[in-house]
Amino acid sequence: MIFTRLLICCLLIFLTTVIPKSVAGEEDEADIIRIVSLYRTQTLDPIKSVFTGSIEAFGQLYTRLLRLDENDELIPGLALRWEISADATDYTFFLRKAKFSDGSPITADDVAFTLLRMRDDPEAAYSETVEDMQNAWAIDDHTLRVRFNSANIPFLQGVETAFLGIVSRADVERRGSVDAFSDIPVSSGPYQVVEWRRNDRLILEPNPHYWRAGYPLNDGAELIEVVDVNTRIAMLQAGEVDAVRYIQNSHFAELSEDPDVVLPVEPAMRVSVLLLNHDRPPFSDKRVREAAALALDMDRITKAMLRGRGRTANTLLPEQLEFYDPDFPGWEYNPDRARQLIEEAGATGADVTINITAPDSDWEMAALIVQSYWGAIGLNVIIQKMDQALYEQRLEDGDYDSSIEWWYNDSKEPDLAVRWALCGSCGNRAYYTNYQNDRVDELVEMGTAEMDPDRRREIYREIQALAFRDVAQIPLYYFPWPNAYSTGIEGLRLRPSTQWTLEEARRVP
Amino acid sequence: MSEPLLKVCNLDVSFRSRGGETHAVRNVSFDVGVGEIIGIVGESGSGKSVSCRAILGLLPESASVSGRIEYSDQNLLGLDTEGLRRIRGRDVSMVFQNPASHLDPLMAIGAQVSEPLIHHQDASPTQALDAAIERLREVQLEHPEQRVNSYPHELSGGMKQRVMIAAAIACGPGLLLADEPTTALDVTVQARILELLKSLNEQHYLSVVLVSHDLAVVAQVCDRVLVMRHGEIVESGDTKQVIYSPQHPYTQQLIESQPSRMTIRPPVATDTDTLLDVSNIDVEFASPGGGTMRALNDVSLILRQGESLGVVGESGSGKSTLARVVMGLVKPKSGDVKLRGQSILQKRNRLDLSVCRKVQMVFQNPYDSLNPRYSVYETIAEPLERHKLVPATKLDERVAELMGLVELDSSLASRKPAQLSGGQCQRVGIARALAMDPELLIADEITSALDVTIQAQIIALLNRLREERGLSVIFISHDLTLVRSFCDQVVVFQSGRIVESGAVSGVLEQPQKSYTQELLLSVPTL
Amino acid sequence: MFLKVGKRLGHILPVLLGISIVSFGLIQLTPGDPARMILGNKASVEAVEAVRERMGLNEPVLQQYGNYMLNLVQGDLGESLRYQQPVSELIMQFLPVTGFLALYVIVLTVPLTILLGILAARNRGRWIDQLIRMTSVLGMTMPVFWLAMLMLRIFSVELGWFPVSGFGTGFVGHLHHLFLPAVSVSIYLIPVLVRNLRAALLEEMNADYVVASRSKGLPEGYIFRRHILKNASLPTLNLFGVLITWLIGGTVIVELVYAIPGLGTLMFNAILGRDYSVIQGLTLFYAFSTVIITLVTDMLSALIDPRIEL
Amino acid sequence: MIARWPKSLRFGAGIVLLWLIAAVLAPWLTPADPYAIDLDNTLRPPGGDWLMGTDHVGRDVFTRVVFAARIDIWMGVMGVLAPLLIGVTIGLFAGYFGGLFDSVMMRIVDITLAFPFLILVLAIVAMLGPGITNFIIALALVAWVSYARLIRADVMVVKNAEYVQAARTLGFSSPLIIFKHVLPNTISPIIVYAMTDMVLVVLAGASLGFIGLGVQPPTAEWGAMIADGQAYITEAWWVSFFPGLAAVSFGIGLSLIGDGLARMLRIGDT
Repeated sequence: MIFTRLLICCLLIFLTTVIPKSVAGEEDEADIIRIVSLYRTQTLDPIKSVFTGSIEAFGQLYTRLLRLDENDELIPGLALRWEISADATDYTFFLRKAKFSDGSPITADDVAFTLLRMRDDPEAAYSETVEDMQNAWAIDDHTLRVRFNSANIPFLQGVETAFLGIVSRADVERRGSVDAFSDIPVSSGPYQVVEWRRNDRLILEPNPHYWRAGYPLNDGAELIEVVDVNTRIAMLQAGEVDAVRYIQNSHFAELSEDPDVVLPVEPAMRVSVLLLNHDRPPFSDKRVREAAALALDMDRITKAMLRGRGRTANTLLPEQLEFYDPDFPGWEYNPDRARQLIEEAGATGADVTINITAPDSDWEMAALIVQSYWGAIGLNVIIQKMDQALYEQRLEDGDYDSSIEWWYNDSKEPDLAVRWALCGSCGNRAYYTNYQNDRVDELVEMGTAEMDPDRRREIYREIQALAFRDVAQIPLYYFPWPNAYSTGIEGLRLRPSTQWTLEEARRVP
Repeated sequence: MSEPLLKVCNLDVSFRSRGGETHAVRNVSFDVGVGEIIGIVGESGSGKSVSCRAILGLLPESASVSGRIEYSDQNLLGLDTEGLRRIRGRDVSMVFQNPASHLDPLMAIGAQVSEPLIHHQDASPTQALDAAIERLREVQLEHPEQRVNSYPHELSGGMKQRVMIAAAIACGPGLLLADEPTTALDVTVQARILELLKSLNEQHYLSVVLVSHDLAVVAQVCDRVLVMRHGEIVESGDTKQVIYSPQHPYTQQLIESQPSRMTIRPPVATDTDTLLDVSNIDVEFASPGGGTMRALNDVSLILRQGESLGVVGESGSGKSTLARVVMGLVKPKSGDVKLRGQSILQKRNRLDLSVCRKVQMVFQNPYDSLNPRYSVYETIAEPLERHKLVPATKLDERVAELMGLVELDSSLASRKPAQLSGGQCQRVGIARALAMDPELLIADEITSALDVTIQAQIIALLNRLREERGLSVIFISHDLTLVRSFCDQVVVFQSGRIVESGAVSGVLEQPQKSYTQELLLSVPTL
Repeated sequence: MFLKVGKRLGHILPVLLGISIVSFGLIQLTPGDPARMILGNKASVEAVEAVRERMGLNEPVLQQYGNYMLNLVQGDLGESLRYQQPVSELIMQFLPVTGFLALYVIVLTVPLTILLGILAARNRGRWIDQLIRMTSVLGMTMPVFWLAMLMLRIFSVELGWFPVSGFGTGFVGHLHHLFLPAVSVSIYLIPVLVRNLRAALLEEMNADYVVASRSKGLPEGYIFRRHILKNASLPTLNLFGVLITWLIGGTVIVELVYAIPGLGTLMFNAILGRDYSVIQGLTLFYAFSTVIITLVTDMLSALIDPRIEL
Repeated sequence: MIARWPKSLRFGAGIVLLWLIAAVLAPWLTPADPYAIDLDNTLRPPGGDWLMGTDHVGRDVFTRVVFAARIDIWMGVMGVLAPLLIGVTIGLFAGYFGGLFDSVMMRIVDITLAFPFLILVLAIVAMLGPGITNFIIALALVAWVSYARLIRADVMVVKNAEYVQAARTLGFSSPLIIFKHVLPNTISPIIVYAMTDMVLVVLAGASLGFIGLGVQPPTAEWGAMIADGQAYITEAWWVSFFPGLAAVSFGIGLSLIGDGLARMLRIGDT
């Protein structure tokens, strides 16, 4: 009796769960593009974060003066055309007529406000582009003037970056700098926010006032955050999402066999490196750093890590950057010389830590390989896997020996890249490596102001050569975005500068 | 005599276990006539309860039963479960020893009494409940209408036993099997329950099988008696005949072990020095429902050197609390305890060794009072070792000596409590107390969990120790006859107060207080 | 009754206070900077300082705690450092999902536990008992994330029966989306509960009152239902209460694998992002719900067992 | 002696003993170096040179599974021993003496219990930094409460037992009574619980490994190996299957020991 009742109970539960499949059927099919990513949207204020997840969202919400064409070349965006003064200190932009998502016009004053806000807000995360800006003002509603203290060549590339997405002055002043970007900000880009479920997803719908008529081509988008890579891929395979951001080495084989999935090689302006702490033995000794580089069989590492989807890095700059030197020889694999250098430096048997962030199986794999190579030349390698916050803290505090990292640049302009990664006096201590070479710092400043492209090329070539010989960092490989797409959509890709072409994406009819 | 109601022929019960088969009951035959009360007497392990349960097929699955059990010409052993179920509760029903555990704690008593009515007579729940109220009235439970909704834990032991009886007679069975129905109860309650059984027997012509370890109880109500030992009936017959002219030596021993028959000559205290002076002790406990409960109320008594003081009273009257106050295990709210004129009330958690050496205690439960992980040797040696009472080289010798003193065979030294009998355990407890070489021994109900024959031996042992060592004893017991045969002085406790005290001969022969009289009257004697 | 419940609730105040101190202390001792976690590693030190200043992280620790408690007394759990959204709102956003999952697990677990527990106890020592025991051990020793991953691969990707992720819409949608997660949790819970119930049943089956009931001629099935099962349910109910409290905070892994936006995910992200106020608020919320669930279990026990007083 | 053990205890002890032997003799039982990577032979299927195949960096799975027994057994033992010692000591004293110490300890227990277990461990690991030692420290700080509660409840009963009263009347000191009389008679359920707990510790370690905060690479540990390998589940099932099998078999062994001990010591009837 009690058994039959219980059995019926269990049966009922089972039925209620299986029936929905047939009853509910497929969910509504508006043309919504869903992208699942490891990276989180942390804020919707374009100047307040440089984290990948946030940047990807900024691009969808805020239009910029310039934009990129399909070949990633600069073309007019909100600015129809622009003029640069001969000394490269004055920029004048002529804006097209456009509206914010609330229907108000986008004026030159809004753009000036956007630029000045980035320069002046103490919380602006990454204001290098406008650091040297003297002023920005509206000449009239559709004409903007920007003036720098000294020649500033990189600026034009800089205005294309997502951080300089244009925000509404009226709205920011009305709601305040914090509230204007919580929940639903006034957007100027292709999309506006329907709902921001923090820690879960950002739901977007087309901005009806977007200046590019006819765009977006879809009915909306969702940027979904999922921690586990296996889940992300399962979601793609089950057709729940259209694109997966950041798949790992482990899944290439499986996904490349899946007929419903494409794995395009999408170039990224980034380089994978081994950061070395120049302030702490043993890597404070240049011989040890050199040995560490010579010990690594870069081609093997690249092959193992990328499965043929990218190249070994030959300099410290991403290969997509302007003035990248493709002819630089890079590191040769010479373990004997490495062992000899280690012995000379008296570092045989020295303890060396490699910090990596968890959970990331690729970094762990890379660390294992490096450990094996370094072990062969007599270093005693300890891998330390830790959560991102702890990792960042240790990096910033200089509390590490070496660290496997990648960094990317927001535009083709090498100025930002070298300031960030190699310049010891530019604020970040050369990506927290404490690398210091006065000549490099000097060349960095020269590069910003140099107007002649050939001479600029020479400057950046020298920087690359100097930093490489100093073993500022050890470049490992250039790797494309590891994204996977459903064959059901077209027009979606991730630009080298970490921006989705979401407005051009649509479902294959 | 007409055809018997129940006929048990050649009943054999054995239990299968990993170690093999053990025979619990062998070749037991007896019968019960209509309206007859027969008693089955025996000590623990004699097979009396097993025989009783075998009648209703209530033994665990590991039991195998053979023989014949006929109830009104129906062989009960031949019945299937359903057939047995129809008999149980309707024709033959049973009441058990421990009413607290034999009632479902989660069900109101009214429902528990109604259950058999619903299942045997298809009564509706309301009808059954009305009938249950009637039955509860019959077993003299006061205010049955209100009590039906009570739960077992809200009732006293006696009331619970009445409820169990009410449920047993709910369907008007012909035979009631009563398995030690009064063992866990106080004497006064016991007397009333026995009275109730007797009156049910008379009013409803109900046959009763009364199983008990206490010959006196059985003698009080039964027409015939069976004496069992080691699974066999050693003697049976008319009650008077068995008691006055027992044939079997075991029956004789059983009768002689009765406290009232015990031939103990307690040594007379010659010393008149006051050993222990307890004055105006008040003890309060926090009661579970909040507030406080007064366990002892202005208790004073005096014990002279070499004397044996009996402390009697029903459970919860404060006897044991007194013992614990004297031992320093319970701190009184006020009052004082003096040993030879010196206050021995303890301040710290650890008891003062000098006091411990003079006052020692033996506990009620033989198994619970020994650490189950210690061997006999370890138990006795521990105080000697810890307090360095003897040099290490003399330790073995002293342990052997103590074991000899309590008449424990030296071969038992390495055994753990689980491998000992109750009486042996109690001897170990006494030996452990004696290891401290005390002047005063507090014996807290030390025989209440033991069979009568063992009880007699332990009492004899205590008596010998008094004689040989001039030991003073506070003897706590609920059994007045025992106190009468063993003690010089007696105090009677009721609800935390001393209601009467004085020399044993005076108090127990001519009690002044009605409570003492009632206690005395309730004690079944041969 | 009300008085006793009130008294019990009064007891939790010191516990909550202790928890707030411990969690505050833990957070302060944990390395990592919430400001850095928002701004990113390229951000300048000045920007990080500015954000820390706005968040009040540069104030002395005691003052921070004082401010926090002052807000808390007014019923304000504070704002998420990362999202500038009230913590209570964030919790309310994620709570229904976890709540639904917990209920779902209960609905799946209870009948199966009773069924299997009874089957095992009644057939003690026979093959069905052994089978149930062995599968229980298997269910308990299988790592949750591994099992969850396998189920996801088989039932969602290969067979397409259930969705991989999310919460779905509407009651039926929720049922459908959370089926696999609920099963994953149940597979761990059921063995624990079945073992407990089986042991309790076996113990009660040997209880004196069962023999007494039998002597009254009651049918075995009735005895089992009305007496044994009821008595045996008490310890299992208590264990169940403990497990439910565990469920509210302990489904992190399952939530991560099935990408369910529940409290576990929220806590996980808050810890990774060092979102102090969210961690604090959630911890207090967990503690509070633990106490409430314990109270409810105790009340249920008291309902079944008249001997128990709250 | 062993002949009188229940069947489940014998079986369980057998499994655990096998793993112990494997752990001790790991270097002699295995053909390879557990940490040697071989990029030419990644994800090789079982058979041939590799009994259980190789993983994503070409390490021999069999070797690693066997070596992992060392870490997992150590983790299980330490992860149980540390909280057991703390919890039992606190529970004993709190239960025996009662009073203020008991009240304070029980409040601390309440506080710890109200913290979600995994999250507390997560926070502590984040605070102390990852690694197996810190994981065990975190466990010790959290898990002692279960032991304390368990033993305290028993102590409350045993301290009123007559043999404990007797020990007091014999004038023994409290520590002596606690450790010689109370502890031995309350420890059995703790031991049984510890067996189950050991399974949970190994599982918790694995769960933490899934979030990436468990043992540090390249340490061979079953949980971490399962977590690493599950990404390759379609391409190379063996990478996570064999460590999974090992963990489950070890867990079953421990559970059986727990079952058997419970039966032998007559704690409940399982």
